[in-house]
Amino acid sequence: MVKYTKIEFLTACAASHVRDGENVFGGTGMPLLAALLAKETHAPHINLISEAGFIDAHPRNVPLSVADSRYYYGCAAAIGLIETLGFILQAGRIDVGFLGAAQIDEYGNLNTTYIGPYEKPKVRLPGSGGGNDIASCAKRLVIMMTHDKRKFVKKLDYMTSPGHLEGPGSREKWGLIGGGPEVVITDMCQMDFDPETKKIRLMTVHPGYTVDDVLDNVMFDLIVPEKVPQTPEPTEEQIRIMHELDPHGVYLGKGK
Amino acid sequence: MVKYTKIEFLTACAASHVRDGENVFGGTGMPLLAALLAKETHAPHINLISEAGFIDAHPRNVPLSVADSRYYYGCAAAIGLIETLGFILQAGRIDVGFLGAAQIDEYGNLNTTYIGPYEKPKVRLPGSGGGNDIASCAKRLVIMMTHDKRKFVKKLDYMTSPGHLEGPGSREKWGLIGGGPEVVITDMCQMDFDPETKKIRLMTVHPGYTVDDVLDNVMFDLIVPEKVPQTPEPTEEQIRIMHELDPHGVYLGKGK
Amino acid sequence: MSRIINTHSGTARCSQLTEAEVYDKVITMEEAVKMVHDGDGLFWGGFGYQRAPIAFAHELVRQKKRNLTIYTCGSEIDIEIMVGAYVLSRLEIAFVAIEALGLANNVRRRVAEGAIEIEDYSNLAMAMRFLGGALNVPFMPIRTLMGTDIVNKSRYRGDKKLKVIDCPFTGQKVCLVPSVQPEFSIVHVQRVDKNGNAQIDGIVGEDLEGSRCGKKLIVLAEEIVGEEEIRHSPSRTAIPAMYVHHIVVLPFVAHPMQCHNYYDYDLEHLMMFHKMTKTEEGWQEYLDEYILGVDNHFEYLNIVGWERLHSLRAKRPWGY
Amino acid sequence: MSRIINTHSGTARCSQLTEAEVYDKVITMEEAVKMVHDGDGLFWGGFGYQRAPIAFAHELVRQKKRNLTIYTCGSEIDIEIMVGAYVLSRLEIAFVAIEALGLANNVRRRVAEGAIEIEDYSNLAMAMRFLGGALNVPFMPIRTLMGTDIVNKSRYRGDKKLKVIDCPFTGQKVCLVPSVQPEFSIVHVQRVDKNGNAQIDGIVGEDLEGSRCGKKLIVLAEEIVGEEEIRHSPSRTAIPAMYVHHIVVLPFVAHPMQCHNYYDYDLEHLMMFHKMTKTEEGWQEYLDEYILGVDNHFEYLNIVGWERLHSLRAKRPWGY
Repeated sequence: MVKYTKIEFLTACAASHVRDGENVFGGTGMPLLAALLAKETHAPHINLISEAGFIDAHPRNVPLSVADSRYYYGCAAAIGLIETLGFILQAGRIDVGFLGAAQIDEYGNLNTTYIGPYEKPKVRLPGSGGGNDIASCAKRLVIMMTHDKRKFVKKLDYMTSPGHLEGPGSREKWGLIGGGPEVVITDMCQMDFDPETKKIRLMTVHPGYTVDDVLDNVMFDLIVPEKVPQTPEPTEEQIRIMHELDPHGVYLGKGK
Repeated sequence: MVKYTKIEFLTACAASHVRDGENVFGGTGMPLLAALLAKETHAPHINLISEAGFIDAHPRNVPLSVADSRYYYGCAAAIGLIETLGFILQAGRIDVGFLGAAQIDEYGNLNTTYIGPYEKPKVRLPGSGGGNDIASCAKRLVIMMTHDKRKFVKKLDYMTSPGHLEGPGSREKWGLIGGGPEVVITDMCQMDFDPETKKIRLMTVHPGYTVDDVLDNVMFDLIVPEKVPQTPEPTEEQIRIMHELDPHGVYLGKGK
Repeated sequence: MSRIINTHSGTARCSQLTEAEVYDKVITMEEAVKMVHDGDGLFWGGFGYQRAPIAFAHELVRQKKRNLTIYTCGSEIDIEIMVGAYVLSRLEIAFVAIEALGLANNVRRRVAEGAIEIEDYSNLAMAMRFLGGALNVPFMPIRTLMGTDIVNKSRYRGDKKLKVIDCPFTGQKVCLVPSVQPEFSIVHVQRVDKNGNAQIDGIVGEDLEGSRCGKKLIVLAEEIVGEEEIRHSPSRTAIPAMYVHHIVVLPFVAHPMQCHNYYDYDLEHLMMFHKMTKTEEGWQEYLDEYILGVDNHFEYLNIVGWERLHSLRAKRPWGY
Repeated sequence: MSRIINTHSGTARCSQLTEAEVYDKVITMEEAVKMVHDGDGLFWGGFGYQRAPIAFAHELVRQKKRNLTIYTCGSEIDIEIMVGAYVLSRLEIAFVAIEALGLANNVRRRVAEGAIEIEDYSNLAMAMRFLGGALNVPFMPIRTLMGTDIVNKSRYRGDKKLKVIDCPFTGQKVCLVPSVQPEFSIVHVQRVDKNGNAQIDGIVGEDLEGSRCGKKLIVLAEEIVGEEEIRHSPSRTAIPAMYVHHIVVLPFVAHPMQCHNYYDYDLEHLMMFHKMTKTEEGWQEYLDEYILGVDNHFEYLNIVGWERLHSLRAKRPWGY
């Protein structure tokens, strides 16, 4: 049996949602590591784009910032935000984007801006960045979150980025060009969205967790299908390669 | 007495309307030659811009096209149309632009598009190019035309570029940011605009022509002030330099 | 003609291919032009004398395409050729003439005989229409055109030509011009790698926006270079491969116009062209000799003559 | 501070000067910051870890500027510094945090205490607002934000934050974001000539549009180069001199952030900063030590230590 940490598991799991040949918005952090892992394994022909302006990047060291110089060397083009978010993303050319969030609701809408009331916020979070744009325009959206009851809420404190908004037809109403969230990856499970209701639905449960663990940690009614398979585990090769990509353990932590 | 051809005279006359330190849209043809002449004589610090994308150009040979590679070598920046017509011109950064026209009316409105009715044109002319944009946005507009009765008309066949439109207040009504036409140079005279009525007004008459010659060759009521001085003649130096700028006589003709 | 296209770098809107199916994007001029259907719209790259896709225009004529619409700021003998040979029926442009030489004679005749319709804009308006198309928004705001017949008169777009509105923020008048997303963008560049990453030397005119606004982009390049050359200077990439569907590599694509750092314009040929097009007979003679009388671009270059072409080659450091 | 500014190349909006009055645009950081008045708006250049105008932020703090508004897509410790020292009262931004490290602690505290107000947009929205400002049109259309609280909630702009309209061409929903034309644009570049022609290495982020949207542009450059260097490669000029009002030349302007081809980020310093700002006391300690405790940028660099700085210098060909 393969030994792995939670972060290694999540990185491999996220990588599985990147398909070969796709145009990918990697951002930073675990999604970037996942995209790089995918490129080194099953998806060698992805076009990795950073919203700061790098196109078809092959960083030899893992970048810390979307604008990190580590994205530059060997990339195919280095331009700017109008190019990446306007000409590429808003024109519908991004296949998959990754986002994290502090809160998510049952339609996959995301909050990355405020905790507490808008008028008197308790905590200021980073804000949208390119998040709203990616959630509006990417063909598929993969959301990565820590699983915590306070994060899976019935009502967001602030809706930064659109998921399926109020359900069927509401993205169309606003002319959003992307397909919306496809999958949510947490440290307990993977969730997708019911095609009829556009509500979040349990998809797979990670080794070591049960369906009930998940249900205990969401504040809305999660759709649970009859069969909930276990999430596949990472391979030795995936773990080895992700550590080669992050030799200093910036994202994976020091110990293997 | 200096000997000069009509074209040499007009080139020197146009050059006199370029002031040192200005941002100038030169285009091609006689205006470009005039701008280059100004730069070599009384206005060494002009920033010569071509709408195709060249900024602060110092062509060593006279360009034939606004996109001519002759503009490139030694210029300060080579970009594109959004830069020159959007960021520079539309943002109000051009001091003086030059335009020619097939027809002009008494408010300095210009036609460079059709002769004859719009529905069934007799002659298709080049169209606006950047002309409308320059006439809308340049702080000052200098118009250069051959003097012909059929060109100084009461009503244009088609209004391509705005002069003072219907008179006082009408540029403001449409929010046009430039000051509109300041002077019209023909092979007979120079005309400016009456500040009250915004109508065209005789300014100077070229050597060899009379006020009556001019009046016989316009189809509207031209304002004639009490005093109409003679247009200053070019200097030997100006003629020498303009031929150095156009050694093959592309614009000035072969013979000196 | 249905070659599967994809690249090492992946292609937008075409992402399900596996490695075995990754083909080269490089095709012949004949193949590229065959993809254009009668009635299609084309963004037409180049500006003035610079990087005009003349060889593409020739092949459109040889393949007898009909009812095409050209979207561009200003073009010169390329439009003259296509209009003269009845390839185009509509133009959405700001400018057509042969700078420094005179009016576009073929356009003038075809307008008079009602064979083409021209929807008139300004250069800024067209450039912004391409920017809007590239951004995938339906319109862009500008502060020109207003008060003139470019606003008041329309050929065939009717009230879809443009709209003058009161700005909802400032109350000022603003002109909205509709974005353009034609079937194809045709852009001529200096060099490209096999994936389609393209570099442009000299000014770009409206080609950055134009290359990104078409549903498919065909890049015509003077030269193909190794991927390393592109990736060594990623800031020089004007058009990333992900936008590029097909690549045609040929020398002297723009002749008798110029291509910065590669060759100067052929003024003698241009003057001959302009003179011959003064009459319909003269134009037909040119058409028969230089376009229909040859099978392809290299035969055209042979007629022009390689000694002449050699004499046009750009000199350093001037680039022309 | 009222030096007459103009250049060899001529300056927009300042065209009546004669040769005798042509002064150099190069001034000191202290002089540049003195031009900023309390209450002014600043476009703030750089993106993420790249080319952040940290030294300018330090000097704003030292000169005790107040009630400034920052317009930018995303900034990190530069905003933390200015917000922490009460220089800013308003932000129109898409993002503030220290990527990879965590939340912006100073911003978090100042928001909680009501000392700053943030008007939230997305990166695309802000970039388009700068593009609109550069184009001198009142708004730009985008297809994002709609359906979310970025549309529904506003801090102080009220109904001038944005407008969702029905497109007059297509009937689709479109979001109009208002253009930005602040008093100043502050942009950090790699190199510049004495006239202000500036080159940027690596990505430009939103700095092309941002540099053109401000009423005055102050360029901070790591290095000044001869005019010949610029004019030898005019296609590399990211910001032509005609936009540039003032130039400040200093090394390590972005430290502890990075400047492509010049130096890498100082991760140790960044982590220290982030850790210290977790408490108000820690932040005050940092502020006293690194910003208020020094008279100018060189003294700051001395405290950081030249050995450390030397170790950060970029290596070829990687640029970091």
